[in-house]
Amino acid sequence: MSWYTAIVLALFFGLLVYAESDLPDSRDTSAPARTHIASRYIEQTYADTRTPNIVTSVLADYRGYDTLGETVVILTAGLAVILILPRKDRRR
Amino acid sequence: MRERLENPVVEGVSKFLVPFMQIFALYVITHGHYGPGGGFQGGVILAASMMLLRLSLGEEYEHRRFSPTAATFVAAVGILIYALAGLVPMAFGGRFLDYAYLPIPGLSSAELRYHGILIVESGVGLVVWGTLVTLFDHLLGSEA
Amino acid sequence: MSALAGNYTYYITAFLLAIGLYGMIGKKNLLKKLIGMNIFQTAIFLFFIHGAVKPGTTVPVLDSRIGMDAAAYINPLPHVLILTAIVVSVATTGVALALLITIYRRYGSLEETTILERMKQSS
Amino acid sequence: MSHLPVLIPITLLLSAFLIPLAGYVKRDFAFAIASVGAFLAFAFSLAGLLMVLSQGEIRYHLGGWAPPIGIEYVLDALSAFMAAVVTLIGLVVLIYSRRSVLHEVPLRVVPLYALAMLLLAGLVGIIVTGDLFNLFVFLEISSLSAYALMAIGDDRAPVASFRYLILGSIAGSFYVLGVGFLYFSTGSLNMADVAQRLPALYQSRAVAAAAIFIFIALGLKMALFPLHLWLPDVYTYAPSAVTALIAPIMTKVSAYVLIRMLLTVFQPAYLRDLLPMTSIIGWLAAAGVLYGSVMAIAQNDFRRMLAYSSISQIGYIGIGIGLANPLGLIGALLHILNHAFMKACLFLVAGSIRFRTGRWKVSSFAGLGRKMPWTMAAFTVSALSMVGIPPAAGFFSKWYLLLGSIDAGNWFLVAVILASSLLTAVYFIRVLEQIYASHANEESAPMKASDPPPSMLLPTLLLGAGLLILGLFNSAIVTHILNIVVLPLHRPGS
Repeated sequence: MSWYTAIVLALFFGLLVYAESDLPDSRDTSAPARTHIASRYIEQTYADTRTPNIVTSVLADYRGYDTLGETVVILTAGLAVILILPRKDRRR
Repeated sequence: MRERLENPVVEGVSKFLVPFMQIFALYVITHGHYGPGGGFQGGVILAASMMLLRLSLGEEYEHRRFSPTAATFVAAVGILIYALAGLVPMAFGGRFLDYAYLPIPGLSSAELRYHGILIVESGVGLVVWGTLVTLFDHLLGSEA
Repeated sequence: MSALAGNYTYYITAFLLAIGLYGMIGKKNLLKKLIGMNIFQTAIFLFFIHGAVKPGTTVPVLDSRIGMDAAAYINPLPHVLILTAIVVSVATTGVALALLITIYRRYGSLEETTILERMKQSS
Repeated sequence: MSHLPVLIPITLLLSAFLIPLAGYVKRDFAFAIASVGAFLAFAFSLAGLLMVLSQGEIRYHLGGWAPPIGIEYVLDALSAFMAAVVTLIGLVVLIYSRRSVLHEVPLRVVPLYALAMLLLAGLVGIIVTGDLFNLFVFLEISSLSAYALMAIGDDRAPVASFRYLILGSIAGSFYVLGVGFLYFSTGSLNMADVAQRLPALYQSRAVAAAAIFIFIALGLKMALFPLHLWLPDVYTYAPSAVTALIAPIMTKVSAYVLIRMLLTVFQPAYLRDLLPMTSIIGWLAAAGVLYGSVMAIAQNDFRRMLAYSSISQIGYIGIGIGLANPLGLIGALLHILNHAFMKACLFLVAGSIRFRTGRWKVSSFAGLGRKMPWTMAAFTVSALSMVGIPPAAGFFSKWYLLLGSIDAGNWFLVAVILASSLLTAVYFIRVLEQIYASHANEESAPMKASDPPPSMLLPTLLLGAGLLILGLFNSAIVTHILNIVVLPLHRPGS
């Protein structure tokens, strides 16, 4: 392992451990991530979309554009492989 | 592995198994509203069933039933369904991807969104199914 | 120790991230770089999901018995983000495998050192 | 309620979806749909720019959900300006690419144009979005299409593209990690909402780590010095039309995201005053400017020389961001526009030379001045603009960068900018001398070469003329668009 990868890894690991002490503890229920929009998703989901599964309603409705982008990512991967590895027997 | 396996046990089992896999895949796509599931997971199971057929029954036979160009076609149709579910509400006064403005009569805005999610999930299922089969065919099938 | 009990997962994630990064930049074999990339991305999924978990809560599917109280359910948003991140990871791995196949066909090896030598010979 | 912000990426996405379908019917439809899509996208972004300049920023709530619940698109002076630049360069290079692609990769036209449109859609999606995670999704769309487009060139292209893929996915993962730290500290993903909640958390170590991770990710994508290792090989071995499409805009969009982080998300008070982030960017960029120019002088391969000059020009943009004062940032934004034109024109010239003569070694360019007069005229204008000689546009962006450095009292940067202009002059004059002055030597044996067909020549000339027009109208651009963008940078005192 060359020395510069060792330095990069040490810095990276150190930065992560240094930063993670400030992240909310998993037991503390008043963490910003839980009280801000997450609670609104849970309370509003059934009134807005009649879908019990909150993840699906957030995925397809509240943040539906993310999923459109995601589907385009898959399509890009498909087209990319068609471009990189063309099949011989294509008639067109 | 791409020729026919000539092994009656493998062929028999896979022929028997595939229909159930595909029905279960449709269940997973539509069950996304009530439990873990949705377009991605269902599409992957659909693609897996196709791959099982391709591996066991050989490529020539399978490509006549579901050819790589058809897979790309399915993927493009799926993403167009998703894009239309976004564009149609724009034509009816809503914003992009605002299912409450879908022109389905007789439904409240919440039920419209419920069906909008279903349309979108089926579009995603088609894209994942078509693309993964294309990936499989091109990764395996392309010669130097 | 109580601080550690709360978010020991963060430190496991940090360790996995370091392993993944080592795989990507330390290893010379291209396929091992790809495996390192997958380890790195999976560690990020663990990081997000750990942030969503609350003790004493259930799966984010509304259940009439529990009702709509936000404190009863896990935070659904990281799960949505991770579904997208998984899809991105699969797509990147697919394209990377396609590249590896073309590289292997042209140079007969996935070792970076051998590939560079054969490049010099061919130029 | 105008739909403009979403129409720009949607037209590109729709044309990308239609191309595989139309490709079955007739392969030539691919180029037709692509050019129509690119033209519509440029028309919408121009209309968006005009509307933003007259009525202020447009906020568009996707799915009908207001932020922070839903995803928000924001078309303000900065994003409208960038969208117009990216779609214009995309359109011009797309028109150029028809003959050049048929020459180099004839069989795979349908997936190629579909991916080109997805690349543009991804870049425009990054520019217009107001949501941190949505930016990651479109970043991956543009990156994936770039990996594939660059892998179909010479026989070394897949190796260079694989290295770019690994570094690109490190960048993408670092960005997501940074967004994760921000989300778990502030609880929201919307840029404006995060910006409101950050001041209370300026002491938090998680926010500092988020800023560092996002900065490293964007530095990698932007090919900012020490993180530029992937760029030279990729730009050299990719097909010329692909490099002409990617080189001028892709690194600039990452620079735009860095500016967006500075101005909107982390606010200058944090990145400039609390953390030494902007000064680090400035120093790295200054090193990059010198490194790029010096390495470019040493190259004989014309494309590799342009690749290293890209690294040094990105350094100028980095200097502008690093100064983080109004004049410096105006210089950076103007340089994004100018360099997009310059680099596109130069790579189109490189592609035309390769299209006609199949050569890319500068030493074999002797006598091209007479044989390809119009192409070389465009090359000369771009070379003057790169060196920074008025009235070409390049001079004015360097002028603002100089003013910015003087305003910040940083004389070392002033020296760096002047020194690198001289270095840039060295390697361009070497090429100019080869093209015009020297007679045919053994390497450039008699070759029949003439200007490329109009469909390739006109875009090149358009960009060359554009450089002169931009030079003349730069003050209009600055006063009307860029002054609005840099308002948040004014220090409370000055």
